[in-house]
Amino acid sequence: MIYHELVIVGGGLAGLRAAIEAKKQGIDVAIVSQVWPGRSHSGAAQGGVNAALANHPDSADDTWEKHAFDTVKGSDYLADQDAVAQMTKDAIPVIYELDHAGCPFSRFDDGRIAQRPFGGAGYPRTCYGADKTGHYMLHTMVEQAIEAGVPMYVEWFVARLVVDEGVCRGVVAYDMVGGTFELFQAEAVVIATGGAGRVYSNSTNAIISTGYGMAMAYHAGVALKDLEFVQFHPTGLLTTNILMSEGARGEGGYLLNGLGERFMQKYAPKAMELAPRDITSRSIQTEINEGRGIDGKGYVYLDLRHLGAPKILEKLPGIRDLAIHFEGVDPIEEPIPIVPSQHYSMGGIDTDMDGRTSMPGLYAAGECACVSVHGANRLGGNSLLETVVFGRRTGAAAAQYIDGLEDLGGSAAAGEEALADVRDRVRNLANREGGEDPYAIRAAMTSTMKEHFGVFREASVMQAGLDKMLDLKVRVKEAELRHAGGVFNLDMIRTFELEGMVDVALGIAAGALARTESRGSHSRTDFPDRDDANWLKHTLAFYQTDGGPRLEAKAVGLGMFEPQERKY
Amino acid sequence: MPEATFRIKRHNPEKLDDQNGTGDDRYDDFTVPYESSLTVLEGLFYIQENLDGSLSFRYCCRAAVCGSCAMYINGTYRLACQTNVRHLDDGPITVEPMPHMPVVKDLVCDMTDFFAKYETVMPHIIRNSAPPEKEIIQSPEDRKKLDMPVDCILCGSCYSSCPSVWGEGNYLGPAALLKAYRFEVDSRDEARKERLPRFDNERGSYRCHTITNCVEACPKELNPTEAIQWLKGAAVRRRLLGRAK
Amino acid sequence: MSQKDRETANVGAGLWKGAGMWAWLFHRVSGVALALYLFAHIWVISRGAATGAEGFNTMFETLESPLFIVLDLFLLAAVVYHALNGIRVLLFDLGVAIRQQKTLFWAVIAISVVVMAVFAYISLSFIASHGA
Amino acid sequence: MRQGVIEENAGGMWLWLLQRLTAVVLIVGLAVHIVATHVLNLGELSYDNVAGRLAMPLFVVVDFALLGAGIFHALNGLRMVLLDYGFSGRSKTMLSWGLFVFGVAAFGYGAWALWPWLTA
Ligand SMILES: Cc1cc2nc3c(=O)[nH]c(=O)nc-3n(C[C@H](O)[C@H](O)[C@H](O)COP(=O)(O)OP(=O)(O)OC[C@H]3O[C@@H](n4cnc5c(N)ncnc54)[C@H](O)[C@@H]3O)c2cc1C
Ligand code: HEM
Ligand code: SF4
Ligand code: F3S
Ligand code: FES
Repeated sequence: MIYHELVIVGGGLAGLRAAIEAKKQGIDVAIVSQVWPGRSHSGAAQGGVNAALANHPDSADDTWEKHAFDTVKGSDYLADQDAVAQMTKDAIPVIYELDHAGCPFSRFDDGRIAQRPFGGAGYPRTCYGADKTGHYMLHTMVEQAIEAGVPMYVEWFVARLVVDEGVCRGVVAYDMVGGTFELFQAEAVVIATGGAGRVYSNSTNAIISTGYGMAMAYHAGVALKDLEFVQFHPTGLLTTNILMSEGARGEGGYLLNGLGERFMQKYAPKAMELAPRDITSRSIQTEINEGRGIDGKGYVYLDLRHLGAPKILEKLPGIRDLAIHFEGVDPIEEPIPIVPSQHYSMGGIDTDMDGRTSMPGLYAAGECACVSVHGANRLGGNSLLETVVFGRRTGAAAAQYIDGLEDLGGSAAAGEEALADVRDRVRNLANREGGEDPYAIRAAMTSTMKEHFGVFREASVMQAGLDKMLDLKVRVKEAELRHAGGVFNLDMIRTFELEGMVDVALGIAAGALARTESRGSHSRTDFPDRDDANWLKHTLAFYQTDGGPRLEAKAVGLGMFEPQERKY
Repeated sequence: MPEATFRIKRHNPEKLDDQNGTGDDRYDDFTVPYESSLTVLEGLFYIQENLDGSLSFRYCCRAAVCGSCAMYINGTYRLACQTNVRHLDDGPITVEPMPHMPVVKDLVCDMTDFFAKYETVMPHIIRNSAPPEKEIIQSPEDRKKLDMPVDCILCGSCYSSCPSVWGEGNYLGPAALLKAYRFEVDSRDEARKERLPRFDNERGSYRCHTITNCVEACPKELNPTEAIQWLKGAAVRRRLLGRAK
Repeated sequence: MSQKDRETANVGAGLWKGAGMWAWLFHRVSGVALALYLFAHIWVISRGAATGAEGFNTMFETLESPLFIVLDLFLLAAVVYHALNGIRVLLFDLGVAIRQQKTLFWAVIAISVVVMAVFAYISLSFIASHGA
Repeated sequence: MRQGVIEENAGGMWLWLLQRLTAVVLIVGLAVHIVATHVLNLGELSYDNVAGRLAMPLFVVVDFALLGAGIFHALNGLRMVLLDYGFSGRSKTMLSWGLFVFGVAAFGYGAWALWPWLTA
């Protein structure tokens, strides 16, 4: 048994920021992460992070209120406006804090942090470090955590929560190198495990972004919110879905169809390529569906050639490397073939502005949480921001909660029970003979999600998809483990993950089918309009052992801005 | 359908106590079919999913930014996720863990020392003055100095390739020194005496013999040697010429 | 690394593909050889000094025998390579041409070979003219 | 890493720098030495020739510099090699002192050997 007052599951930006904050408040906090924190998915973020610093010559009169407005409008009014206000206000000090911690942001000539235009934003307010912003921020944050002396359990896979009479009291984790399961007792737990992109086969996300953290909370009875809102990024590489940052369009890249037209003219004449992601993805998908892909095939071009080699090399060196290595295309000489790809989970564990869930002692922050600041569609550059703003607030709130507790220690019984439960689960998986192949289930799930719950959605298609998913949920209970060895057992980790993924995917499916309107990223051909009268509300999904989730509604926090039609 | 043969070095720590005590070391051959393109990482997943569930390796981003999947492929350091089998020579693809590192299992190396050394060089900014209200001004020229070192993904290739590391367990190695450099050249860093002794010692920069294996090994095409030589010069400038930084 | 770790670690023969390894290995071997020679040299010369003019000249005769001339050539090869590669290393110290290390290595080898060829020619004709 | 390792290995800059400086001295000095001995026909190797040369002020300076620089460079070089193979803690201290004493002795011996030529 290992004891820390606060256990943070996940060492991405959100987890690290929460840990640093709690440590500052004198809490005994530890990070437990499946990968070395510096390898977390946050490091893959490219384009940048938003804050109304007003450093760009064109953004001299930018304010946090304008940032808030853009965010709310981008969210198709589903975001909670008080949370958005909090985030956009905090954005400014948070970016300065990162700079003071050494984050290598790119600079303007006057030495201030450089900013670039991003989709859906009225001003160029996306701070960036070349096209490796996430990598830079993540390493800076790891360094801060090391300096603060936060202990890190690296390559420990958290398998489940410990819940004692409705209060979260720790986790059970698999020590991948040691090869054993251990119990972590804690006064509180923060889940910061990132997104669930890998439930789709066409995702830009890291392979470990499976949404397992969401599933842990979900299985423990905490609601997942707004799962149906899945962002499709307009520009993923054709063969691998690796992301070509929005920064590429921010720097002036064009989108071209098979006829060589800048087709965004038709869909967003003012914003052109810099329309928000949902609109741009739909535009691309429409071109493809109507036969105007390149050579009539299922992709279009992202063309950077006119930017010239010097600008590409200075501002988008990482994009160029990725295109060369993964698609065999040098953007200086050729246009890049791209397709819309699953990119971000707007939904997640239902929390308030301080990362609190409905379960005492359980907190969540980052992409796995849904505060909600992204509503139905996230603006590029807002999720890196979310991780640090709400990571900090969550760390502080958890620290405060622990300070307020009367008797520390918790009951050992619940922990031992949870540990035994996990061990049973492994034994059952390993002892099953002739069970289902987990990887066949995984493949069926990811392609079902891609085919049935993609950019455009429709009732009959979704119903068929939901049925398939329900079938997969039955099958996954029969999954068989082929390798039961102790050390670094990927077979076991990936099968565990799969069980969670199927449930999260079912949540997406059920929510999408239920929501009979189009809003933000959720675009239904059978209900093309937004329906504020009936659907200006969040969806809450509660886990049920059998079948899909039980759905409930939750009010949206309004107040600052009146919902209006979204035009770009 | 084209096929690729993977020849993978295996090691199982749970068999270390068997009669021969080698951890069942061997090379296993696997045949992986693919359509038009296949990265080594995808091949490893195919094997793990379909041919041998006990195979272990590290992975995360699959986009060459996280540094998890550095391996020794056909006798060269590569990121498995970034290596397309089409670009490798014909014949079996030999996949081994990074050389001269303790092996946890199969392709997974023990990186404990590597990270411990990284932490030794105080890999964080050091400021003595109060921070300004806004950002610390940094000219684009000063920022440019960071371009190379901040791209390090701490994959460990350079560290594994350095003969000075093999011989001397305490040598910090190229990656940690590159990190020290990353902060020492940062115009915002105000360290004077704090970080200097961490790298300016006989298990630090002076253990580097400019062998340059690290430069050849780095999958991100960085130049740790240059950084280390800069650090040696910096020590001279500071100790001998009394420069602040 | 513990002994067990060493045994299980992968050796990585491919590392010897890089010029840097060979440059370093030769530098090291030549350096150690020269170091050992230096002390032999000091000892021999000073012993010569101690024995006065006559002893000194006998010593020179031995030193001019073909065997010693050939040994001399090896010594010279070590000096030339070590010196030239030393310059290569000194350049790196100044941050110069690190990326060109391979080219520089081959340049060092090429110059060493040329210098050695010249000296070998001179020495061999010396041996020839003095007879064995 | 242990703080002890850092303290135990503090410094190093001087030895590193001197290794470079002596290398420069050696390259210049050896050039003069070899050119003088083998190329400029100061005559065949013989006691008189060598004695004559050794007494010239330029060669006195060069030879003493070569002796000192050579001994330092060689011994510090050997130390560098050995340190790569696990000398640390007490064994490292002993190695350093051993080489130092040996170096001083070798220099003394060499100087004693060179001395007669100056006065000859
Ligand atoms: C390619 C790409 C580019 C992006 N670019 C941008 C951008 O330009 N701007 C922007 O604002 N946003 C961007 N985003 C989104 C943003 O990067 C993510 O939303 C954000 O980084 C998520 O951070 P996080 O801390 O919540 O989670 P992550 O960084 O995903 O970290 C998750 C952590 O949880 C750990 N973990 C997960 N499961 C377990 C478990 N079971 N046990 C133990 N540990 C576990 C992992 O090890 C990891 O440390 C991008 C996303 C992608 C995919
Ligand atoms: C002629 C000019 C010489 C030059 C330019 C030169 C240069 C150098 C340099 C730069 C190094 C450091 C290498 C490193 O840090 O890895 C070195 C190492 C060394 N030198 Fe020299 N050197 C010269 C002559 C000599 C001589 C005459 C000797 C012997 C008496 C010698 C013995 C050594 C030894 C033993 C090493 C250590 C090798 C190692 O660490 O691998 N050198 N030399
Ligand atoms: S310098 Fe290069 S090889 Fe070394 S850890 Fe960094 S990225 Fe990897
Ligand atoms: S290989 Fe090693 S010795 Fe120096 S130049 Fe690189 S760190
Ligand atoms: S998986 Fe991240 S670098 Fe290869």
